[in-house]
Amino acid sequence: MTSHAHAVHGDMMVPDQTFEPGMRIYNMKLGMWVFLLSEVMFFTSLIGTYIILRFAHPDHFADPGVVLNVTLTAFNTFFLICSSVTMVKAFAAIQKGDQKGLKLWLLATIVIGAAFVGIQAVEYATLAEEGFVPAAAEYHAVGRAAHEAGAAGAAGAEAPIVGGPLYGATFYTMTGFHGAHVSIGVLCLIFVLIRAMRGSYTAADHRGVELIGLYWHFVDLVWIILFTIVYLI
Amino acid sequence: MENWSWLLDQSASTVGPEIDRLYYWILWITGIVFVATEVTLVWFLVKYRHREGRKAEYIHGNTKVEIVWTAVPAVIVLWIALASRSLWAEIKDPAHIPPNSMRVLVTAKQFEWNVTYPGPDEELGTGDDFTVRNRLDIPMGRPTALLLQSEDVIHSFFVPLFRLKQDVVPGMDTHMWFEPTRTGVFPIGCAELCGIGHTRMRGTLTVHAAADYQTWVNEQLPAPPAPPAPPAP
Amino acid sequence: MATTAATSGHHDTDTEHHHKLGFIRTYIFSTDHKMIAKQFLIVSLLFLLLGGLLAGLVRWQLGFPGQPIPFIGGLFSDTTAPGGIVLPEFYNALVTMHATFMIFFAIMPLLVGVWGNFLIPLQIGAPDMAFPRLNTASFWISVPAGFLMLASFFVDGGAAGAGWTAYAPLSANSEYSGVHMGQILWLVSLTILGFSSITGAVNYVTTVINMRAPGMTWFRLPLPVWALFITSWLLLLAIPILTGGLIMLLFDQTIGTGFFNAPTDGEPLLWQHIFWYFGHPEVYILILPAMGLVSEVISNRSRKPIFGYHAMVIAIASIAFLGWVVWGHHMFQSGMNPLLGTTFMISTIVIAVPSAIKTFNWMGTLWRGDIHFDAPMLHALAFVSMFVIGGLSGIFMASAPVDIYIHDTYFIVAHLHYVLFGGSLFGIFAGITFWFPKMFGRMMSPTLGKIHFWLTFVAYNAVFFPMHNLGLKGHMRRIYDPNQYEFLQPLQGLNTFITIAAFVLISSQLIFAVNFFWSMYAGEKAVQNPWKSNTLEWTAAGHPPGHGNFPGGTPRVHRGPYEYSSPKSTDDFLPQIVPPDRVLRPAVPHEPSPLVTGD
Amino acid sequence: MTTEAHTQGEHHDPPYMIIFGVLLVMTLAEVGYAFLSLPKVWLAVGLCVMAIWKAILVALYYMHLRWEPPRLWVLVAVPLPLVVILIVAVLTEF
Ligand code: HEA
Ligand code: HEA
Ligand code: CUA
Ligand SMILES: [Cu+2]
Repeated sequence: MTSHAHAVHGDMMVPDQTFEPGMRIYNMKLGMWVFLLSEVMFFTSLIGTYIILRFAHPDHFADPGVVLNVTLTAFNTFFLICSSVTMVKAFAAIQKGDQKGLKLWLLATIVIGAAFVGIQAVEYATLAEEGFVPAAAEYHAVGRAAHEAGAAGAAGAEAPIVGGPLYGATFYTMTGFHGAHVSIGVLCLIFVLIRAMRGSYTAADHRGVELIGLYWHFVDLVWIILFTIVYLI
Repeated sequence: MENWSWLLDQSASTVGPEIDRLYYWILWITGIVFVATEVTLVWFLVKYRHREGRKAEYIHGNTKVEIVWTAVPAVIVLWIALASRSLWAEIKDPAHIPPNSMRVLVTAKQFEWNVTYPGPDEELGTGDDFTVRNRLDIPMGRPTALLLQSEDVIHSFFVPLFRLKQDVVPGMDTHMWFEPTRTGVFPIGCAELCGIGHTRMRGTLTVHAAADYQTWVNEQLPAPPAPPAPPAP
Repeated sequence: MATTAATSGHHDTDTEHHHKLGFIRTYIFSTDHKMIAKQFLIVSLLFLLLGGLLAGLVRWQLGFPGQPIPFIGGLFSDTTAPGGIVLPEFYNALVTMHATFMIFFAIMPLLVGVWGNFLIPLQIGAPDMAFPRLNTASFWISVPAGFLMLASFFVDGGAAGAGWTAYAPLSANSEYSGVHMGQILWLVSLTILGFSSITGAVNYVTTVINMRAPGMTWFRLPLPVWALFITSWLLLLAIPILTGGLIMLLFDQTIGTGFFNAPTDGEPLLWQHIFWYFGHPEVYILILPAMGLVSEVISNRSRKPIFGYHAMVIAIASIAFLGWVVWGHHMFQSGMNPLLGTTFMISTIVIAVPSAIKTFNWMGTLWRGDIHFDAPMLHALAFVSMFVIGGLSGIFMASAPVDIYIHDTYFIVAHLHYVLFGGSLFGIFAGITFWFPKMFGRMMSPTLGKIHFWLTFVAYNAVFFPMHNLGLKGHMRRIYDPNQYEFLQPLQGLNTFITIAAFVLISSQLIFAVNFFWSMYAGEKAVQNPWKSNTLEWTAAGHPPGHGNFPGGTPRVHRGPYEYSSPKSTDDFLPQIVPPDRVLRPAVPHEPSPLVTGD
Repeated sequence: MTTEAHTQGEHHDPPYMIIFGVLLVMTLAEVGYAFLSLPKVWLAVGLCVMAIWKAILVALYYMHLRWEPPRLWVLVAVPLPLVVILIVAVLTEF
């Protein structure tokens, strides 16, 4: 839509007109989309592994809420969705040349994104000390209920071990690499924010904002899938 | 150099000749295709080599011939695929294992084959089982069904003259069945790279006449067998 | 990567390069696609050499088992080849590293890195890649990967020895293989290399879609561009699958997760599925670009339009697609569900059809042509004839029952060298000898070129053809001393013969090396359009053209790339840029253009 | 031009907030649904449907796919069959 609005003015948001018509979007946007396709395949290999291993060894995996803290992560999911909204808001703002809006919404996105990573770190820490670890040898997760019951974890130790090593391995690999993507996204956002401070983006050329937006929403999209199949199924 | 031949050594199992027949079929088909293509190629090269004053003909293609040389190979290869299907199922599909076959357990580990016999009661996992190392002895006139298991890495149970090969995968049961067509001693090899000793993971398969087989079994029964295979150099 | 992707190339419209650049920006961190292509070329040729030398060691052990390696034998450590006598674990490492260097560090960059960079912008009439800086990155990411892989020879435990397919659990746990650090380096190196491939692929795809010169419609693209474009898609979608697998295997090897380890209920077969789901598209990544180069050379050197251009394009596309649904043919004997085996057998064997189309179209191009036998053409013709052999041997293995017998024997080794050397590498030689003048402004010596070709061609067949027969006698792969099997002892003569041929083959490559470097400095100066070619790169002034490729601005394209011997033209070729109204005049100036700059 | 871009932009500004609401509700719905005592299959299917639906919304509205040229849709669709092929084929193994 907006790109059409700009197309009239032959600005930076449309492909270089000197060439044979191609995808009808500017190079960097096309490049980002193409790159995201390869990301799809990357997550496919990780998520696919999880699906297959879980299908092959259901006994290794616990029901939702037994080991993982769904409430906490539900909040985290909420955060990530919010950050997507703030991101599009930033984009919408600069489309209208609203510099202040751009900076504010970018800042918001960064803060929320960072919060997501932070909460995930906390989650990992608690899970690890509850015995839910990737390394097969040390795996001895006994389930949240048991932990809340046995205070010092003493009672927890007697409770039966939940799931198996494949659970920890797949869980940390998938969520870990997603977390890494979020962190990279936050760094890029900071970079974009700095450029925004310098006023590098205008209504006519805000490619940087659109690109990081695409990436950010993709990461959000991946999380939507992950949250469902890892925490809820 | 004396072994430079496209013929297969005479097989020694019931499926052997069937596999060989398929092989020779494909050898003929591909052989003809090969000669035809290469001869035509050379012929063109000679006939249309550069000569002064001759210009190449301005031809972009010819739909008719293109359809022909697409359709013909398609028919041929599909025939090959169909011709292969039933034989493949007969050999690999556990459902096709003859019910009357003698069941033997083969446990692979770096770098040896341990062969466990059901003993007189024909039942694996009972007290009268006995195990020999790096050799498999079977009677004529009765199919044998191997249950293949591995203790460490992937190996591959290979009996060249039976034309049979099956990977042995840790944590997984694989099967192989065969019926010998002649008595004798046949080599067994490991065909999957399994580590430093891959090369020396050899064994022998001895096909006894039914009577001699019984005597062999009886020899094995009382005393635990001495490993007959030579230790690796 | 996101950072680069999101922020690089705000100067894509490259005004920054028009002033004179310093040495570093010109030769080291150049963003000029032609220089990057040259960097890839030199580096990957060195890796090709290394791969060849490793093959030499492999062959020595097989030809003269247990005998000390001559001359250099003393140089080896006691953990590899004490006194020059190769140890089994070292043999495994040699085979693994030979294949790894050849496939990932030689052939892949030689095809995609070199020709993707050099040809795509020049042949579609673009000033440069869509993302020049990302392009530089893609080369420099691959360098540390190479160093890590090399380093793995020197860590204790030696280099990875689980085969280039790194089957778990052997590769997942050092208890089984005795190799820990080496395997880790192997995994990390290939992971890094993956980033290089993906950044490259993103660049190629974007460039081809969005930066074709006006008039360069999809069906006027030269076939190398088509091949590289589709190959880029394969890279883009296959590499990440491998990366994911490598990472999980790395965790198994380091922090003791159990993805592919049986004791923890991991699934060894899952690794094979992941690897081959990448692996088979990978082998087409290694052949499609070569097919593209060869199509160009054959059409040009027989002065005749390519036969069935559209069919050729469709064939490339369908090979690429079918390549995604055949991976199971590497796993027929793996214990995979036999019904799945049947499906994979059928899909695999169907690939013969598009391959047939290509083969026959090449021959159709030669038919009634005006064939010039220069070095590039000889290599291109070798490609066609050798690819047919490699492809036909593929049919044996595609028939699952026959594969039961020949799987993991030298029949496979023969097949893969016929397609990879006879196919990919001859294609690369054709490409190098054909575009050398455009790259370095000088011709390669035709005489040396022909000597190199004939020696290579004969020796190569002497090395690999008998391997079929070894396989048919049941000679397994990856065994370091066949004589340990009585039934293989009669084959020693053949093995020794192969080894001697291999040494001839390896040494004849010296001629190529000499020709390559000598011509670079002392070769006869190349005229503007030495092959009288139609495609844009030859009409771009300069060998190679300066920054921006087309000083006169983006060229306009008026026709397809293979209008040779067209009645419209007085000459026997008709370049894509010549406007219809100028056709009857001699097509292009033949004297070197004043604009020759040469980076 | 900026002014024009303004009006244009305001005109088509996509329903970001509405989508946000939908996503939120569906997330809550998912969490609720996940703890119903249904057979596992039903849970799995239902949840996947909802998740994919959410994902599509994000792609269409937040990633603006809805307003992109159709040919980009084709490009984006390329990996999807491959994803299915891999997972389905390997699942038949176990
Ligand atoms: C450039 C790389 C390349 C290419 C192009 C191919 C092409 C093909 N390959 Fe190959 N393959 C490898 C590289 C390649 N392969 C490698 C590296 C391995 C070993 C991996 C390892 O284990 O280390 C391997 C292994 C391999 C296997 C596994 C063997 C085993 O481990 O047991 C199989 C099985 O089906 C196979 C089949 C095929 C087929 C059917 C084709 C087809 O695409 C061929 C099609 C071409 C033709 C058929 C010829 C031209 C056609 C005609 C002349 C028309 C007429 C033809 C007929 C009527 C039949 N290959
Ligand atoms: C493209 C890939 C490629 C190439 C070119 C080669 C080339 C060669 N290969 Fe290799 N090989 C593989 C890929 C390749 N191989 C693979 C994938 C395997 C399976 C590994 C496994 O089982 O895991 C394998 C396995 C393999 C084996 C089986 C080992 C075993 O199973 O035990 C053998 C044995 O003979 C062998 C031999 C050779 C030989 C003699 C060459 C000769 O052709 C080498 C000739 C020399 C050169 C090609 C170098 C030329 C150098 C130049 C031209 C550069 C000049 C320099 C400058 C200009 C700077 N190879
Ligand atoms: Cu066991 Cu090779
Ligand atoms: Cu394959």
